[in-house]
Amino acid sequence: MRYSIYPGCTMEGPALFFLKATEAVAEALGMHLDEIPDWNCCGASEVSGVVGEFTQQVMTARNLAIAEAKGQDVLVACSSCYMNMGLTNKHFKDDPHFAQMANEALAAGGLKYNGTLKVRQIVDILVNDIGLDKIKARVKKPLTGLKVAGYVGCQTVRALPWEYDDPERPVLLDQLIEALGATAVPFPMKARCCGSSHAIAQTEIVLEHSKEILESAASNGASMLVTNCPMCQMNLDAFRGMINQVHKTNLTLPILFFTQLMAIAFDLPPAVAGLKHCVVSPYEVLAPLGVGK
Amino acid sequence: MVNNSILVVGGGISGLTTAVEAAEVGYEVFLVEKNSYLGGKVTQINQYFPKLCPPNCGLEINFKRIKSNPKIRFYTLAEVENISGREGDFDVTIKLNPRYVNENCTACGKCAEACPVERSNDFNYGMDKTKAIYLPHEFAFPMKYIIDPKACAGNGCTKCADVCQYNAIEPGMEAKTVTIKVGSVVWATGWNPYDAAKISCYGFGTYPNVITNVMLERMAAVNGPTKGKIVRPSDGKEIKSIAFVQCAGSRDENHLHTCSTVCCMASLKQVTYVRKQYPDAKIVVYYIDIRSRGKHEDFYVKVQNEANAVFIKGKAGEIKEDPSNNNLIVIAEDQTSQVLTEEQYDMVVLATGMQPATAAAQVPAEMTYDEDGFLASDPVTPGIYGAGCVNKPLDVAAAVQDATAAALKAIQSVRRQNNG
Amino acid sequence: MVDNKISSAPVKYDNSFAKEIYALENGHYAQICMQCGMCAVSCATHDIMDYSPRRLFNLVRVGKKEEVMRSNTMWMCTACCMCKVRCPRGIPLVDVMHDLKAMAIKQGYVDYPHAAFHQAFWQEAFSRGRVFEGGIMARFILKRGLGEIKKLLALGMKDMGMGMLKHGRVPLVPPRKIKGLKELQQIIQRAQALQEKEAK
Amino acid sequence: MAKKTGVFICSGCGIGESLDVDALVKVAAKECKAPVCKTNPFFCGAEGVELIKQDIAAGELDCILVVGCSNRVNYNAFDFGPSVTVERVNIREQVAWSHEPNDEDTQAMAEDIIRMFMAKAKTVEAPVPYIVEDLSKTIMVVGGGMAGMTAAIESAKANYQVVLVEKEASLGGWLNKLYKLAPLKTPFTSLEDTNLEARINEINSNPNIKVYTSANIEKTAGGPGLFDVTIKQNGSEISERVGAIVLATGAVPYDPEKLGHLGFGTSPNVITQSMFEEIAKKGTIARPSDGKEVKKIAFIQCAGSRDAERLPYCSAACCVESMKQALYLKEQDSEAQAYVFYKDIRSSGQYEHFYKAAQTAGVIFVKGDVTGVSAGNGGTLVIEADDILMGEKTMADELDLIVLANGMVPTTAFTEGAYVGCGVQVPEPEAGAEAAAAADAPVPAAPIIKSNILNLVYRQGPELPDLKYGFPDSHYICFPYETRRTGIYAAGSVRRPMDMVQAIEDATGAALKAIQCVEMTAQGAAVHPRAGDTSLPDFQLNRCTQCKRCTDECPFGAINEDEKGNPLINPTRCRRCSTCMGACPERIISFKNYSVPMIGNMLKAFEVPEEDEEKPRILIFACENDAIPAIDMAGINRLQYNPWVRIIPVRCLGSLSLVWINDAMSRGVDGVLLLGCKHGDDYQCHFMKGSELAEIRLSKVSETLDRLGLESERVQAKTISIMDYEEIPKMLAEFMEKIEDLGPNPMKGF
Repeated sequence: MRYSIYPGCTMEGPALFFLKATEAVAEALGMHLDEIPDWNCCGASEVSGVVGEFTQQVMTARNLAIAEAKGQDVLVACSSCYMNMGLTNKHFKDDPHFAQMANEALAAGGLKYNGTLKVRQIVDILVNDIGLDKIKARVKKPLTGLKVAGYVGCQTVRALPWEYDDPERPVLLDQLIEALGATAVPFPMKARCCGSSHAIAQTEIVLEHSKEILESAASNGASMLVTNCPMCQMNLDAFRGMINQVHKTNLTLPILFFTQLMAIAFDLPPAVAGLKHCVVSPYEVLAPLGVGK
Repeated sequence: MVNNSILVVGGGISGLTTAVEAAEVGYEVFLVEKNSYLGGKVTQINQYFPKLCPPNCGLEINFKRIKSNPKIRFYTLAEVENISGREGDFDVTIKLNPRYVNENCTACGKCAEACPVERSNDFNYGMDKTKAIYLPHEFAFPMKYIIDPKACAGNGCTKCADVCQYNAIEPGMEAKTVTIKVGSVVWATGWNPYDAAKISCYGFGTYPNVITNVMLERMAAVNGPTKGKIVRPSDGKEIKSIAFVQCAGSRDENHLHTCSTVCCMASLKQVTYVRKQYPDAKIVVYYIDIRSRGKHEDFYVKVQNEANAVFIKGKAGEIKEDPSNNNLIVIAEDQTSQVLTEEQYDMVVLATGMQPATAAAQVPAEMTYDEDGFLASDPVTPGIYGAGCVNKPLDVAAAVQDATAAALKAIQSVRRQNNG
Repeated sequence: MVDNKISSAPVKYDNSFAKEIYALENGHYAQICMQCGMCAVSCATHDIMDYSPRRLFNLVRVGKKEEVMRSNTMWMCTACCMCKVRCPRGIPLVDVMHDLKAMAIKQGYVDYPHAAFHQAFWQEAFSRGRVFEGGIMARFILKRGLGEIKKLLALGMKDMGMGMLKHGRVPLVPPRKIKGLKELQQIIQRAQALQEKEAK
Repeated sequence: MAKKTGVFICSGCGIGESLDVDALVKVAAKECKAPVCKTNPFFCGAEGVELIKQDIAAGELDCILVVGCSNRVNYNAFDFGPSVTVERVNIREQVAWSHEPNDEDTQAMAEDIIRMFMAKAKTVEAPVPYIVEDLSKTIMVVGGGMAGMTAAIESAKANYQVVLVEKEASLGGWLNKLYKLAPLKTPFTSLEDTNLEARINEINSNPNIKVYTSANIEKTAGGPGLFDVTIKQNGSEISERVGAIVLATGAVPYDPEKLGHLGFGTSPNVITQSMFEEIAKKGTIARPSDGKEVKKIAFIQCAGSRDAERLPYCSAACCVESMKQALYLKEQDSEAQAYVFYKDIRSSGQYEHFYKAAQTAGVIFVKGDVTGVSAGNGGTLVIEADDILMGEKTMADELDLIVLANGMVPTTAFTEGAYVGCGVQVPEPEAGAEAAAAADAPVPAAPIIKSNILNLVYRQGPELPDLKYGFPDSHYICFPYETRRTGIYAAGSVRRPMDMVQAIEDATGAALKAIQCVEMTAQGAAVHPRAGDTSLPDFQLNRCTQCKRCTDECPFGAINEDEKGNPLINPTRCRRCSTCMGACPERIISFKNYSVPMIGNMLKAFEVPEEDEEKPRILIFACENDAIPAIDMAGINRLQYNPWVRIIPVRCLGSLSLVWINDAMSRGVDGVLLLGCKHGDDYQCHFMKGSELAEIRLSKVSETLDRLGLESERVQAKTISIMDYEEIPKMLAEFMEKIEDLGPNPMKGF
């Protein structure tokens, strides 16, 4: 199965190891990923607040226009990227006036998008294209006994509600966790916002929300969290020291990208899993499974 | 040859009305009902608003009218599979599902006593159980037992047949198909409560003490799962506080686009149920607009004055559960005070709206529907008319009016064919 | 922050501001709000917002421009989309908030640091085709001054940076500009022009 | 009429295990002398039915008692053609299942039931349908507005002749005033033309419809099938015989003069909804004061409606109407501003789409209470309000126009030009006044307002009885066309506040009911709720004392009076409730299949134990509509209750004759219990006041009882609903306790 992949800026920066793990896991499952050539920033949640939605979507559309040549479904992992790519794509399909205008703008760069692609979240692809059975079959080191809180966050399930999961009570990530042999721990904050890109402009929000999410996962018995959003991972992982300092807590739950967890279960080389990039050390939690540095 | 008979599909209050009204004008009527009994949704309602009278009272009269009128023939456990032909000359294929109990049944009840297995009681929305052979409810018309083949222990077990002195049990009964000829058709398959589990933020299906308005009707009914006592499903305890959440799915583009018209009055009515049983309970209604139209306003005023309920202008946005005691926390923006309120309740009732039955099961003929699945006003196939809640959300009185009007449309249809 | 106190003189309904808002790209959605309050409950940051989105739309309706433009409501939006998913009228509140932010920036209501952050992000994306955290930070601090750094340091941002560095998550060199940057910029400029034309 | 009654006693379903069936046979065959009496464990099965058939053939039976289960089970099993009367005698639910098996009291109960129904069988006769000569099947529609025109067209489309009477010079009614209509169909988002011309053309070109415009109804005499209507048109009188009537005279706007608090009268620019329609219809929407084009408008909802001092009800249509009118202005000038001040937006059902459409067009909705309307600059107006969602005092100024959504008042609510629907005391109707004057007959009658519409020549008043606020609506939810004047059906906004879509449906439904009424009348059959009943009351007028109780109490106004005060029955108006029978102190009214002697014989048939047996006997008269099914349900649920009761089903407690109480008491019965429907505001009786009348009659008998040395507590009335079956054992136990306290009836043994 071939997909075009849109990594997005974060996955070539602070979440590069998410991309690496994802690529390795994809390969292990027989997927072939083609990175969209010379892709550009999707605009995240910021650009439309400065220059408007149309301009932001046109910017995103450049990536779709480039990807259209391959005609493959576009795999997106980052939540903001998925939201922007997905919404833009939907807009192209649903609104002919928008499509015409956007193409007029794209023409300034010599591009055109016919709206033929599908934009897919990676979780959607893994569960619905690859299938849980195939993933289960690939597991070499079942994560038995590991209690994992699947933290879905917001935009991946809510940007295009019901596209592949319940926007408020998502279940697919938990199914993936269970497929790896781990126990998916239900917790009410599963789809709560972490504070997102307020990390810089309004850091308190991120610290507060992240704390609540971590506490919720911990109090429901989780020993770790996994997520599929680079922003969430960063807020819950890299900001942990600040969280504990400001809120006088001692929250030690590690947070991994779910493809890292897959890499472990698939028994891929440690470098692929990229555990060393996690600021909050996961080694203690993973020790019973024989995962070491 | 023009056929003068009328087919009415759906034996709820609308279909019953169309059938009886047309037959009393003198037309031959076939009434087709998918359940094993006639009466439809109103049989599950405890009391009608605003009179607070029992629906079985009016149903008894309608059943009497059917019993005494040879022009009406009805089929239960029946579904219309196909309609072909044209106005004045329709061929209709009806599938008759097996009851596994034949006409010998005297409703003596010996079989149910003997039956060793239980099934979830759909009549009470799964809040209690019946035996696998059961009487759907005590007012069931026709009054015959039925076997749920999914629950029946089957093969080896012959306990019910063993005790039946009337040879009424027929495990080998099979579905049959009959074809009838009719001149016109009235489609009156009614509505279903909107699936509250689809409203993720309310936690129905996850939190045991979040129930729907139709479930509360059963709970309040003397022949319901709790014999009329309104209690918490999680622990059967009496309630000290209860919230009614209006527009749970209605007036919502993510769910039902229309206003379901009945839920405001239904909740006001249910407030009176609760108040009667719990003089001191806290009762709160969360609403966007209270739509007690026309003379129903009197009832709203009465409930405001007498039932001591709090009305919060603000749609309930989210329901959370305290897992330690299964209490519920309803969060809403109280728009008169402009603040977010978080109140705890023992139980929450979702005023789920009406989804037309045609949203899931369309008429097997060419028809048009609106975005919610209601039949559009102008019929596409001449001779086929909607009646009741497949046309639009209606309360009982309005559904009966609509169904009476549909009877005339069906009569006009066959008359027109006779003329022309 | 905005003064929430109720004044004694009656507030006069003034439609001119509402017209301005309804003319925005997604602003027209605000007029179909039926004032149910679902957004207020759904919002991840409602507790620190001056007004819930519903109240904000109500203020727009009434015509209280200063209250709306100076409120923090749109800046607090994290684009988590919960309100958008739940709004019974199908209002894409996130996008309306984006419009309000853009309008605020355009009209100089830029007191909140978020305005600077948004601008920094935009400039980074426009000038490179991709964004680099370091670049955004630099632009942000440039706009807001060193005070922001002090604030962040007080919260322990330094350790956070060190942690990132230690775990190999901070690329020291910014990624290269994209190859088709010029084309991208041309596309963006054309889009801006079209967008302005459309607004009229 | 000589009768051969066969008794078939079923021993199945636990009857045989609980009762001595042979002893029952003895009662039927020996004591009651039934020519045929058989038992079988399964009479409702094919073989059982065959047995009965053979006996019918052999013994030429013309009456069959099937003694077994309730007729709700296998109701259609025993059909032996029209020449054989079948009576189901219930000893399954009412005896075997609800009392101790093989107990002498249980056995006695079953035996008595057989005795009672044998007695009934002896008296009952087959009714003879009343076939009307010169019956008209024409439908008269009164009122030529949307509802009236719809009723006329729809009736005509079903091939019925129609007479349409309109008081104005042209048809259309309210539609004449309207610029456009709110949407009538999917997707419910855009305005529609009234299409008035086309609608009128359709009527005028339909040969089945005869139209009288500028016409009033002078009087309406007769009854269904035989209504003789005198129509006055242009000074001349025309007579029409019609079969049934649809009353569709609509509503009128609430008097804006009473809306001074909302500024009406202070400026010509404060107008009503209908005034706004006129303006919109003329073309440009401009200020009445100076013709300046309107740029800013405000609508004030619930102007008069939902106001305890004005119209307590909601007028149902105004929210959608104001949306529509605001869109008129938006249509003229999309930049114009429209504010709607509301309490609750009641765009119910699919009009939710229209609400959104109005918002999308820029109409601004303000939930607020208007506190004042005053003059502003340059001829403009100012509204001050408490904006609830702002939590502040607000003000809308520079308004060119204020439209008051002033609600609707039914045309039936007027007498001599004055509205009497509410807020004002409804004048005591004549019937009620007279009745009150006759000290012993205080009949609570529904108020009838003299609204000069139908001018019925009815003893009980000239118009339809009012339900509330002047609306002659049905009192029933499941039977919204159940009328208190047989053959006359109200439809549209005269019946209850409603919008156009509802009025169209309602009118179509009413047309069906009118058609149905003439068809059933043609067969001599009653209409709902005793649909198909062909019995009629016979009056032995030579014994009539002109007490007028029957004419007063008939819930349907079926009985008129001649000059001497003798009752004149209009058979086609009769609904066979038998209230007259119970009302008559001389017992001169009876039905072939239901009469005072028939019940009298039943209550004389059961055995009354001697005092020393210490078994009090209680007689229950139970309404067959609600109480009998409830008693059935008690049996189906195997609830156990006192076996010393004997139950006689009655058509309605309104048929209760006091002589039955007398007879029972003089036989030594220890107590009598009446079980009837709930009465009061939310009454349940389909004959309006049956149980209430019975209680009133009872209050009269108690004095007599006291005089005879009998405690009046021995006779009691209770109300019961079909769902109250759980209460029955307790209710009977309490009554039994009371009777035991009182001791045996001293008349025993006399």
